Amino acid sequence: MSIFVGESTRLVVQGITGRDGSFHTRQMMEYGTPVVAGVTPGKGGQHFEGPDGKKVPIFNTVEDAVQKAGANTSVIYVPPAFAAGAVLEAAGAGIEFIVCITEGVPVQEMTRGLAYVRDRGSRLLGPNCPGIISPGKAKVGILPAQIVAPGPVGVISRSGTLTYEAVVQLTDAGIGQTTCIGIGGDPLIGTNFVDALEAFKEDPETEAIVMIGEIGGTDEQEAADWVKANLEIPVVGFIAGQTAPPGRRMGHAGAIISGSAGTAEEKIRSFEEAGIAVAKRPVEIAELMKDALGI
Amino acid sequence: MSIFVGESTRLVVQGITGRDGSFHTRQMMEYGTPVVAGVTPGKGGQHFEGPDGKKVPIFNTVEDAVQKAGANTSVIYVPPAFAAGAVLEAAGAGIEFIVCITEGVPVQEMTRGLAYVRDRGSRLLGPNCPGIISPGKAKVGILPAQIVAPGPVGVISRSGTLTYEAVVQLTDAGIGQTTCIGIGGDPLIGTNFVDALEAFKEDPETEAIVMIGEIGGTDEQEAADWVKANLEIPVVGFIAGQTAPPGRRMGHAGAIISGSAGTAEEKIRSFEEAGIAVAKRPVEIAELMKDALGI
Amino acid sequence: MNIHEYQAKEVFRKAGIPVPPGGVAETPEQAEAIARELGGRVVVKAQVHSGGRGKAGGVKLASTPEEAKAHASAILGMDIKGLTVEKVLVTPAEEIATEAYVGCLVDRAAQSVTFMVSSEGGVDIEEVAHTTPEAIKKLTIDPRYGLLPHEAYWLASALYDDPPLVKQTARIISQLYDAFVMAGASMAEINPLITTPDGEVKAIDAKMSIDDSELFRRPDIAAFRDLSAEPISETKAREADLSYVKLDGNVGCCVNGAGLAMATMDLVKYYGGEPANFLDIGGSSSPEKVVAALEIITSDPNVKVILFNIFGGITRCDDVANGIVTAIKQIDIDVPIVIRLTGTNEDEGVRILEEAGMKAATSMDTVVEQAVALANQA
Amino acid sequence: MNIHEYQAKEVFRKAGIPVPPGGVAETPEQAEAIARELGGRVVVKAQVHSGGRGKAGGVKLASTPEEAKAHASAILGMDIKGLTVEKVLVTPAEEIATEAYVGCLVDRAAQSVTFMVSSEGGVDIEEVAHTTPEAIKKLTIDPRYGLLPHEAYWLASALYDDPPLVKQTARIISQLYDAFVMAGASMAEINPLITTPDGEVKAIDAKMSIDDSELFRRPDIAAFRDLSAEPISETKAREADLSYVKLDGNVGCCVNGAGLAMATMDLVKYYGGEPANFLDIGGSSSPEKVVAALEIITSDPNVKVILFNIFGGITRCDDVANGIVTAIKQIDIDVPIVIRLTGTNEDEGVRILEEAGMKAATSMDTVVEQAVALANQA
Repeated sequence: MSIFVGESTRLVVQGITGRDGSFHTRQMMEYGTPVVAGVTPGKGGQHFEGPDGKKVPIFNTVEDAVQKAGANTSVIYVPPAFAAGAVLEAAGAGIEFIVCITEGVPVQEMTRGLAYVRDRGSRLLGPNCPGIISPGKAKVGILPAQIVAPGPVGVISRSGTLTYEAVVQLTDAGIGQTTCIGIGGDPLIGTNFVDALEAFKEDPETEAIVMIGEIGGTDEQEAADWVKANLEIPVVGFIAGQTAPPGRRMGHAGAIISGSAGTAEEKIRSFEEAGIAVAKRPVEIAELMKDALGI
Repeated sequence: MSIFVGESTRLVVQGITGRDGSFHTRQMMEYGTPVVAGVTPGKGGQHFEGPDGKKVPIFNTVEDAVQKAGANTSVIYVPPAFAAGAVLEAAGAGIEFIVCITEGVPVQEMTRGLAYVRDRGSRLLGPNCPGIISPGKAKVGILPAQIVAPGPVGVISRSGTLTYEAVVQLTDAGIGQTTCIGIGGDPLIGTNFVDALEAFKEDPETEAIVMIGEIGGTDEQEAADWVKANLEIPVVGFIAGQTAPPGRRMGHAGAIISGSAGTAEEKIRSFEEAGIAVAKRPVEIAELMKDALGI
Repeated sequence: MNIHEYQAKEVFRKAGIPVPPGGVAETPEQAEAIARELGGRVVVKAQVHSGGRGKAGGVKLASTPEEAKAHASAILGMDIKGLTVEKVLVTPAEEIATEAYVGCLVDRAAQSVTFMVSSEGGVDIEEVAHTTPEAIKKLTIDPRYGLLPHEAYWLASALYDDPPLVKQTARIISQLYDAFVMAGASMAEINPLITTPDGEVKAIDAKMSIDDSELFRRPDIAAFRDLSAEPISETKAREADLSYVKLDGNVGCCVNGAGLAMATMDLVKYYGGEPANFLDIGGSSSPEKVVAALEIITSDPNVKVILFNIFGGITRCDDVANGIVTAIKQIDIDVPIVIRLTGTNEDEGVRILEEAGMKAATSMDTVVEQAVALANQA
Repeated sequence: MNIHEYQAKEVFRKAGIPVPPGGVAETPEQAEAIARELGGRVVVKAQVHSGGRGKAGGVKLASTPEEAKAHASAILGMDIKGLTVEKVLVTPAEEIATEAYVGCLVDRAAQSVTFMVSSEGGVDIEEVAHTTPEAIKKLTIDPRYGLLPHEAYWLASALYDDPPLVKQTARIISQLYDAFVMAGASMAEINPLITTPDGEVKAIDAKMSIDDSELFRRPDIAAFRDLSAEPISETKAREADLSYVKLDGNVGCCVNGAGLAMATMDLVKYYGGEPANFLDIGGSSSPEKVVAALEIITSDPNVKVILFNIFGGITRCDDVANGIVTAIKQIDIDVPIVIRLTGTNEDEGVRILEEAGMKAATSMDTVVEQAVALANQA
């Protein structure tokens, strides 16, 4: 099984005719993800040319994509100025699962956007995230398909390339994944560690979890508490940013140690207190996971 | 038993120092309603002098009234310009049941106000309503205490004095009431017929219901459908405004026949189709209720 | 409160909606001058608070200023559904490619504002709703978020396929919502919203109803009230803070509470009479309000009897009794008065009336039956 | 982006918050002139993006214009927590009856904006939060409704009992929220918010952080950026659309992705080295960005080795390799470069490097260990 995406995913790509949107749509289609529609206002009625000559209908609105193509999942590749609006549109159209890849979405817009998504009963992944991949089933976003393999481990991460680092090592060690999720590096995100953990808990095929956190906020600490209280399966963790100085933002809008909160030390301590095996280096993640799975 | 108010009511009066607020607070206290607090911004720390020298503490905010006096129910007697704000404040402070007597509250403000009340899990009665009385238990609003008596009938009405007319006849005929509710004459109200019917259905002491409707909207029609589908106990109905011409507003902002909707004929037909005994004149309400109760 | 087309267009313009220019004339000469200034063909449109102006001959096309003058002359003073036309709007005749309907109103059931759009514009939307409901697209606004950009775009997409038309229409729909909020409206509509052969989208008609409860804080909108568009008696009632609607019967009614007032009218009819009016003296009725109410009722020459039906709650019976006694001294009332007085301070009220030589009953049916009998005898 | 006190006060003034007048000086003479114009006692305040200005001697009271000049002379050029003071704000010295704290910020956990108020103003709020958390009243705004009037009133009531003070403070709190929204802020605070002996409420300090993602649509706020307040290398990085933070070590890092960049720094430390910087070249990295990154890294004289850690995803390895090859031709690089290159278009990237006489590893640990060894030898 997989979480959030899988066999029933029917994907609409918002911003399908853009540079990133068109590139990644082809990648997703090549992986076998059922891309049923694209949306670009004003280009409704045209078609997007996918690999092997497959054609994807383009609509002016997500509402049309839902009603005419049965879309239930959306991935957003539109510029930052329009990304929050795209999230609202997707939620308003009844899309169940929305993945926002766009980086640089104004945070105040996201306060309203997240409330709207909640009110509509949708789930948002991101913004500013690499998306989600369920090996062998569906790839929604930009996570590279070649590094994943099907298997028993769920991966949750706040970062992009660091996730690849961990996943490739798992795969090289013969440990496949049920689903790999990049939850995104912004201060306000739709799906946090606990949300993803809850979903993995319900997935009988996920036998262990990798959690890759970083400095900033207290999401990892809350996840650790949740793991301690609710989770039976083993968890391996890693926290990036042990050498980051306080008060300086490390790339992501979220990666900043402010005041006394959000240091790597604090997060590592929380992980350890929750019984999470913490890797000192990315390369140890696969090793600790082998121990955890007894292989 | 009674609905919405009763033994556990702890009332705060918003606008307790105003002309209407102070007059009706005394009336409510005389009836035995537990008025635990008043709110008038800037007058916190003072006391309101009730009947028999009883003193009610005045607070600056409803939050204080909840935290310091344990208020759980509020009644609002503030001018129209501040009434929607008073509703928001009460809901924001966690008041469970809010009664807004004020007439002339801007309808657009109520669209947001009703959403807020819902989001906070509160219930609003009104605006522009006479309130609610549970004979022998609590009186919240302006319904005259002398015309009610305890008994088995629930009364729901969109109007004020017409309710008195019906209630006094019930009481004169020896038929008491569990609770009498004036839901208010505005187009947007917090508690409609169906809401009140649902509550009465849960009240084992309510053996029959009187519904007094009027022209405008389709609330009565929906109530009739609900009665037909859900209610076992007898209902007696009356609709005011059979002679009202279309397009002219009859006092209440809600009492207007617009387009093809909201005529008295239509509502009476719905009532009859739902098995509701419809009184042709107010005086018949008590007579039909006697038949219904078999007395 | 309904406002005129030309007033609604002012509100629309402030919100940025493209509305053709135009001027308001109260005389044929003014209409001619406006038509000359505008140049080209114009439309002369009666400004009355009523639908069906076109059918009634209140909207006419003029090719020349002289023709505009002639049309204005015909339309000014015209009676449309009982209302006299006092003003006309003179506005350029637009070239029309398509006509659509766009409107929004306070929706009781949804407890919010609902938009309606239809590509069948220029016709009565209630007619469309009745015959081809599928031709109307509806969308209810979540009041916590207001009209969201994608919602405006969806509504516009229901009207047009052409991207530039959709974009213009989406902007106009957002602006209509702004106008609705800005004016404290309960209804706002553009019918028709046209497209021109050049691909422009414009509002060539405008209709708005304002929530009376909003007027106290919107003096600019309150100033739109057109006293000439309502009976003098209703203006007077509003000034005295009474709810009054003139009707065609002969039993003058004076009641406290709108529901009871309607029920009283119904009972008059039940006993074979015809109410002359709806009149709610409201809750906290001072003697002065009663005097004003009696002045208004007696100003209607049809009234053959005056019926009081008072159930005291907040209203005090003694206040009403005092008002009646005072009014009788001040006004020359030559029709009989029958009074029902019960509730708060009933004994005191009855005493006051009896001292002035009048009687009061306690039953509603009794007095209504009596009033109808008196009216039918007169 | 942090903005200066005087800039935040401009935003506050636009929102209607009562802020004392004042002027910004870059020379002691300007400070003297402003003090003379203001009259009376003034405060000379260092304008740097740092807290603790007072303790560092960056805030001084002056009784005369001459004294203001002397203070400005001492403060301008002063180093506060590594930042040089380039500007001072000269503002009247206010009579203070009480000091409070009022602030709001984006709250990750609540996914909204949270207000904090405390009657213990004028001190470090994080200190208050730590030692006496009960002295802070918090309230999270529902983003669907914004700050509601009663919420502003409640917050104000937590600070004062006196009705006029509560009323003024509630208004200021609402205005602070407006300023927060207007500026696209992630944090805004008034510390202290004072009351004067006459019962006036005023903001005598102002602090704001702006969400960088908002700047593209707020040119007025973007213009507040003070390039003198950040290292030139960071300005250059921002212009090249790179995320760069200068640190104190000697291993120059060039990585794609913020998480991987931090993990790389951590691994440098793990192997006994010290990173010279954080640098994320971002997702779709063109060769030009790689060239810019190398220029920035090599401009730091501490750097003894350059470490590339690239895991191609959207980033293409051949783009990075091309960038490195181009940069080596353009820039005079006299420190060794170690490269880890894996992922999208890896083979092509490795080929490009090999043709230019360079090697690439595929393991992160290998290259980091190697880089640290090179740096420690140098």
